[in-house]
Amino acid sequence: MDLSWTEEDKAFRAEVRKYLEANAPKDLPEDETANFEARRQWQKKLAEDGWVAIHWPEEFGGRGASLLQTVIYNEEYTRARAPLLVNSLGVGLLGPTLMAHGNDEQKQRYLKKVLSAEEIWCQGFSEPNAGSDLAAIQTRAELDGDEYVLNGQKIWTSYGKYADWMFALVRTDPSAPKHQGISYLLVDMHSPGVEARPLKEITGDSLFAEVFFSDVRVPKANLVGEQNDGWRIAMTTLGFERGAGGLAQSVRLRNSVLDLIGDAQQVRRNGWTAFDDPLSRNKIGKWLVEIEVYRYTTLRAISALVHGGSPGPEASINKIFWSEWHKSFTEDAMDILGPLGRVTTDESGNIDSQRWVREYLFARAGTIYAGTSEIQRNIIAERVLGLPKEPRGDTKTEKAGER
Amino acid sequence: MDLSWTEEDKAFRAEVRKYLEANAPKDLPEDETANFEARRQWQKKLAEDGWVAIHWPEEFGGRGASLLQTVIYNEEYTRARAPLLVNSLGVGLLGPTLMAHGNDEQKQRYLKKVLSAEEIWCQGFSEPNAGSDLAAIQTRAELDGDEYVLNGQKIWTSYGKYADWMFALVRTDPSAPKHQGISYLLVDMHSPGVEARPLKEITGDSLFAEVFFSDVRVPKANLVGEQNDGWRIAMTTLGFERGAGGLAQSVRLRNSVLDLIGDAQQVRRNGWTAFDDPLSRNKIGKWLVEIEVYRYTTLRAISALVHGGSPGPEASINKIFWSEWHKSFTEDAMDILGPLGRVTTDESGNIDSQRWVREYLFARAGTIYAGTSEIQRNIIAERVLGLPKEPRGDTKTEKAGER
Amino acid sequence: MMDFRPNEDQIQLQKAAADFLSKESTKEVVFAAFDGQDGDSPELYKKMADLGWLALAVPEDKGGLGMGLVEQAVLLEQLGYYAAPGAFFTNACISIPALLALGANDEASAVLDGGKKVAFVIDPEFVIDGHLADSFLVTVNGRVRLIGGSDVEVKPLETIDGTRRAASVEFSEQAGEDLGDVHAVESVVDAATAILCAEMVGGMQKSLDMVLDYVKVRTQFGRPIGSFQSIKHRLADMLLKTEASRSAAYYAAWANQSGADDAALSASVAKAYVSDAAPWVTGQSIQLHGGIGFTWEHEAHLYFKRATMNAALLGDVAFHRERALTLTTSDRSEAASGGGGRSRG
Amino acid sequence: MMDFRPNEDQIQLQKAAADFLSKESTKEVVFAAFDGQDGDSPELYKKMADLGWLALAVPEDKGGLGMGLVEQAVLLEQLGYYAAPGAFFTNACISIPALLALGANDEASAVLDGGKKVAFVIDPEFVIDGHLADSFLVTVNGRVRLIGGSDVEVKPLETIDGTRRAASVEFSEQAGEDLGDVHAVESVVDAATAILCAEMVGGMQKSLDMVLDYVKVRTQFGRPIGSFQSIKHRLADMLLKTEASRSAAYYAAWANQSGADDAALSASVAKAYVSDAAPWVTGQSIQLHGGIGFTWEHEAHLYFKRATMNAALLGDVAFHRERALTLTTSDRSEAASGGGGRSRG
Repeated sequence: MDLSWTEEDKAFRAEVRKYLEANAPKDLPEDETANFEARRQWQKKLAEDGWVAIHWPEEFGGRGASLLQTVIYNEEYTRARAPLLVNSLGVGLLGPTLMAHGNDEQKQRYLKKVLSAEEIWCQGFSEPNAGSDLAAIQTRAELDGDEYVLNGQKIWTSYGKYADWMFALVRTDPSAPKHQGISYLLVDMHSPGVEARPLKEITGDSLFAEVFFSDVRVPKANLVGEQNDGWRIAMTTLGFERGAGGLAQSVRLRNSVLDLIGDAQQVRRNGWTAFDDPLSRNKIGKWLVEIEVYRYTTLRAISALVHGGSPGPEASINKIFWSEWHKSFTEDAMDILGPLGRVTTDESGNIDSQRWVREYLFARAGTIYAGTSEIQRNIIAERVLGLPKEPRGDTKTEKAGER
Repeated sequence: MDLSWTEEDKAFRAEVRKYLEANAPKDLPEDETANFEARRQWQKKLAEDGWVAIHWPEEFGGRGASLLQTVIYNEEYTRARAPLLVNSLGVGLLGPTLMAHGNDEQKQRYLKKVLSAEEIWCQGFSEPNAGSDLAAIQTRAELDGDEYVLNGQKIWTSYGKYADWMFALVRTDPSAPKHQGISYLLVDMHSPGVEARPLKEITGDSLFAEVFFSDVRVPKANLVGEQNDGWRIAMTTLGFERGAGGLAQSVRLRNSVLDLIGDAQQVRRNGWTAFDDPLSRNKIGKWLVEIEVYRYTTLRAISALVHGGSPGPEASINKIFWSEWHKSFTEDAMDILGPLGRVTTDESGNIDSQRWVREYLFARAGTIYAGTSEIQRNIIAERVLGLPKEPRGDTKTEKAGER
Repeated sequence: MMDFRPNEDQIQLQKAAADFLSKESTKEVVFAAFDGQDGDSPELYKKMADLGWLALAVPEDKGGLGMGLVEQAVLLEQLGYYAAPGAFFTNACISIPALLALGANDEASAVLDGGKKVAFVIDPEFVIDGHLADSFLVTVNGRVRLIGGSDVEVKPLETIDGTRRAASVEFSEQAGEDLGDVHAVESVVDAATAILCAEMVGGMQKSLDMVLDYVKVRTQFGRPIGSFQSIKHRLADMLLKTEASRSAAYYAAWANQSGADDAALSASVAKAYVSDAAPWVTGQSIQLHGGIGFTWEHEAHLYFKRATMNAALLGDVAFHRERALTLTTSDRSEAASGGGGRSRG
Repeated sequence: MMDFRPNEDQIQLQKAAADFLSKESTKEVVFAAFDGQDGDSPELYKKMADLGWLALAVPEDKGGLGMGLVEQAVLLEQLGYYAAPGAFFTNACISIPALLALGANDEASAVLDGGKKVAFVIDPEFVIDGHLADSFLVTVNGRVRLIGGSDVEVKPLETIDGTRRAASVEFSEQAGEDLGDVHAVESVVDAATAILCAEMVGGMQKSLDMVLDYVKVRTQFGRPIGSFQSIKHRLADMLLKTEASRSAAYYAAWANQSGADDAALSASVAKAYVSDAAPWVTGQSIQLHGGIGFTWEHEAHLYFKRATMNAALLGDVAFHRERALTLTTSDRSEAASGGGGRSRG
């Protein structure tokens, strides 16, 4: 066991930090569309400087960075509070999938524009009747000549309203077992018959969209890998998504605690600041403790990955940890800030309470999306602990919670 | 809705309180056997004065008290911190069962000696391989002429080492469905072949025993009700047990909080008494709040019973509430008292820490016995909320958690 | 005689309220208020005033219906169930009884017929429904004053719950009219706290009802999700907390109505318990609804937001735990108003 | 390079420790100590001393094996797994390094060969293993003194954990020998805190292993209880907390070994987290074992009691949360020793 970073790692970290300090934009516009455009410009700049997808091979515009360097990069990126990538789904999910399973034409056609954010990508996995049972995909793609004809609906599509392209899972063989009739298709969002409707969330924002397909024609050339092999293809990329982001997530959540400490010092309640209240201090101390533990746990998982392990079902532990952390932390933040923490009028005071309300509400989603906490516990119990499987109604051959 | 007590109720309460103040013994001997004998004498005295089983009809030595009077009596009895009845199982469970299902000979033979504690009774329901699946009884009783021959084992038998008699559930028809081959037998604990071995619990006490039967012969006259009707007979009494005791339970648990408040004022930590620590005060306040809520809930349940309702599956809510309360409360008590709360040497200080350790450990049992919290939640979900039943391995016709 | 069950009149009131609100406080009305300028629905308020509901617990000789706090709890539970927007609670349950307690009968009368609204100021930085008020009851040096809206600088505040908003207010301590000593209204605040708990119970019940319906029909992995044990156990806990909250709210309403020894304690007990339980139950409703529960168009969030809002009003969990402890361990008269240095606002 | 995995030597040490302890710290040995006069097993202590384990992390030039804190964590995790009784932890992980840090090499040497035991006094009312000690390290006015047992009045204390007991001690402030400034031992206490967490992780792992075996074979209602979702989810949470505790304990051991900037913080983080998690995990083991877990003869309670004991040692949850917050928000040098007015003892 040795948790020290090599001199090389440290130098790389310093380089990233220096670049971000010099270049990362601050104070983006509040207006949603303007904000998006500013972030698109920022990704373009990053791409020009070769700092978007450092884990991609150089031939596709990356730096061929190691997993550990990617981890360091992500951590620094989050520490610098640099803006979220507008094309994060393309960079994090589509790119690695195409590099692993796409053909040369597909790689040439798409990858560069992913990096530069010239084409924005969204993910088309979730469906209204699927939920945590992700493989219960009903969107149909029927081959008609050289084209698939798509009908159906996707939901919870991040960047759905901005996206030029969607990588989608669609059912190409309804008669096959649940996981074996699914294909991985690239869908032009500007095709006739595609409609993206913004979905309003409980936060009042519309980060997601519903996407409807009515006889949308997709060239057969847009199939990634073999027909009916989409489930396996999609799963290989989800693993990567979960591996390299944990440390950055710990930085992101720790930033929230630091922000709360700052705001609690501004709010007077009960004759002292909320930060001086012993009950509040105990709670804040708790979340600092837990987020550090999450950081250690993440380092341990990354170390296993770096040294040749696979993320595997332990990723479920990671998911439960941060999503439950975030939910409980924001609940305590509301307790600590009191009535003023519930105000959303901007000019109400010297704390950004609108932010706390939004974070409190948004945190409710973390334990639902990408597999609910309930599903994650199933996965841990069955695949890590080897406990008997849940009886299920659809088919006896698949694993509970598989996705 | 009217929660006031009638003048009659108030007069009755005053009478009970006066009697207990004048008569309830204080400072019982510490030695277990001497303690038991002192409590037996106390019950004898209570019986002579007609204050043991006030809800029994007068012809059997009770006062024919109403349910509400019984509730008041139990509440006052607990508030006075009067000693636990040595024959509580006989008074609370066997008596009502015999009165409902016994024949005249049985009533004459047993009931008076239950009240006077001349004969101590224990309950023989639990078995090692049954647990929360109470009906999975394996102890066999085979009819041989005019006698049943018993073989098997009971466990978790309170007062097992003192008992003269056991009311037991035994399997008389192994071929019948699980709940239909069980009979209710009265077993003389002094019969040849009965062995009661004290069971040492994690507290270091032996409040329970294991009871082994080897060819124990029980006269057929000791059968209560019909053969193979024992399950139904036993269930009628469990309901009563749960109805009248809730308010007393709330008083008992509140007494614990008051004791903790007293002890916390004696323990200095962190530069102040444990009672003055804001974190401790918040915790103590929490348990005071929750025990009051439990009291209100119990009043509501009693009111439903008094006005002709049945305790039903809502009893499960009551069980979860107090048992989880007690477990969490004692955990906080240990936190509040700190290292000194973990000391069990008597002369260690001016708080009774031995008591807190014992209560902390004993509280672990509350969520296990008489149906675990897990079983209780099943019962609530299925029988109150009408959710689908759990698939089970033994038989599809019975209800999950039924007992 | 000891009877926790609602009586015939209370059952009738509950039915009438549910019947009215299911037609008048519909999803459309609530969402319109939520998205609107001030979170109010003047039509709904007027109709409720016309039904006499603002004056439900006001004695008949003062122009009311002569019912009690238990009946008010029954009514407010239904308002909570239907997420009714607007300033009904603050006027019916705080301002009117406070004005009456201070002998300001004419002012009370102007409020109870629905013509005027008064806000009760505990913390000037955050006055619930202050943006809708025509005048303000404030406490200055232990005396209660009634100040007209024109003498108060009111800054409306939007909150997490669009249907229950607030304002920050500034006023001169000499403004308005002295109505009397603040002790006269202390029991009003306890009573209102009990009734607020009843409103929260309504939201919990609605959340439970919605999710119960949902888990019986939503299937995953080929089974209704309500057949999975972890979901079942969660719902059992939701029921437990909802029923315990109901017991606490009604007990406190009754204790305050009848002036029982534990009136103040029961109000703090109820508020401490329900302020913990209501956000949890309504939040679980979002969780168990899954993605659909995270959408604006589903009602689940309305109840979560209201519960979050209410948890911070009239004293939070920490305030009321401390007060319950103080009331239990100290001389009652000293302890009744305090939360051991914590403040209610 | 960044590698959280145990290296070959550490794996060998773990295997050797497990092999030894499975034979020498058997259920019989542990129960005998638990029921015995002083909670000790002198034979086990002597054998471990003979193996050099007391001096595992002592530099070779001072008579030790020259390993580090991470190896000590590996060893103590196994001692926790086998519930080893006696004063090994306090001597190996506190007294010996404290004596060495103060330059008292001869005294350290007498302890590390197993001949003598020293107790480190934080709170004179509750000195862990004080009843087994030959002498005492105490702090008087910022200076550390070593006092022989004959100059100390020792009152043995039985505790919830029969295999880890304590004493209250009284001594004259002039007694014994001045060894140096208390600052010299501050990092020793942090390191010991990290190692105590590793011991607690061992107990959690054993509790999890036992209950996992049990739920796979115990049937209720015709199914192994490990097939019920509520049980599965509980075990998933037990695994999560056990693994997170392990990450925290080893991170803290490494950070203190390497003198990282966050050495003090990581020790407080680990102790705050594990002191919460260990009683919960070991308590769930009792719960899921059902009745059998409530019997004395089953080992489940040993681990629950040890976890409960350890949670209160070297600073409880509240102390370490406060210290973590102080270390995060204040100047480090000021904050390192304090827990914001809370005390470690």
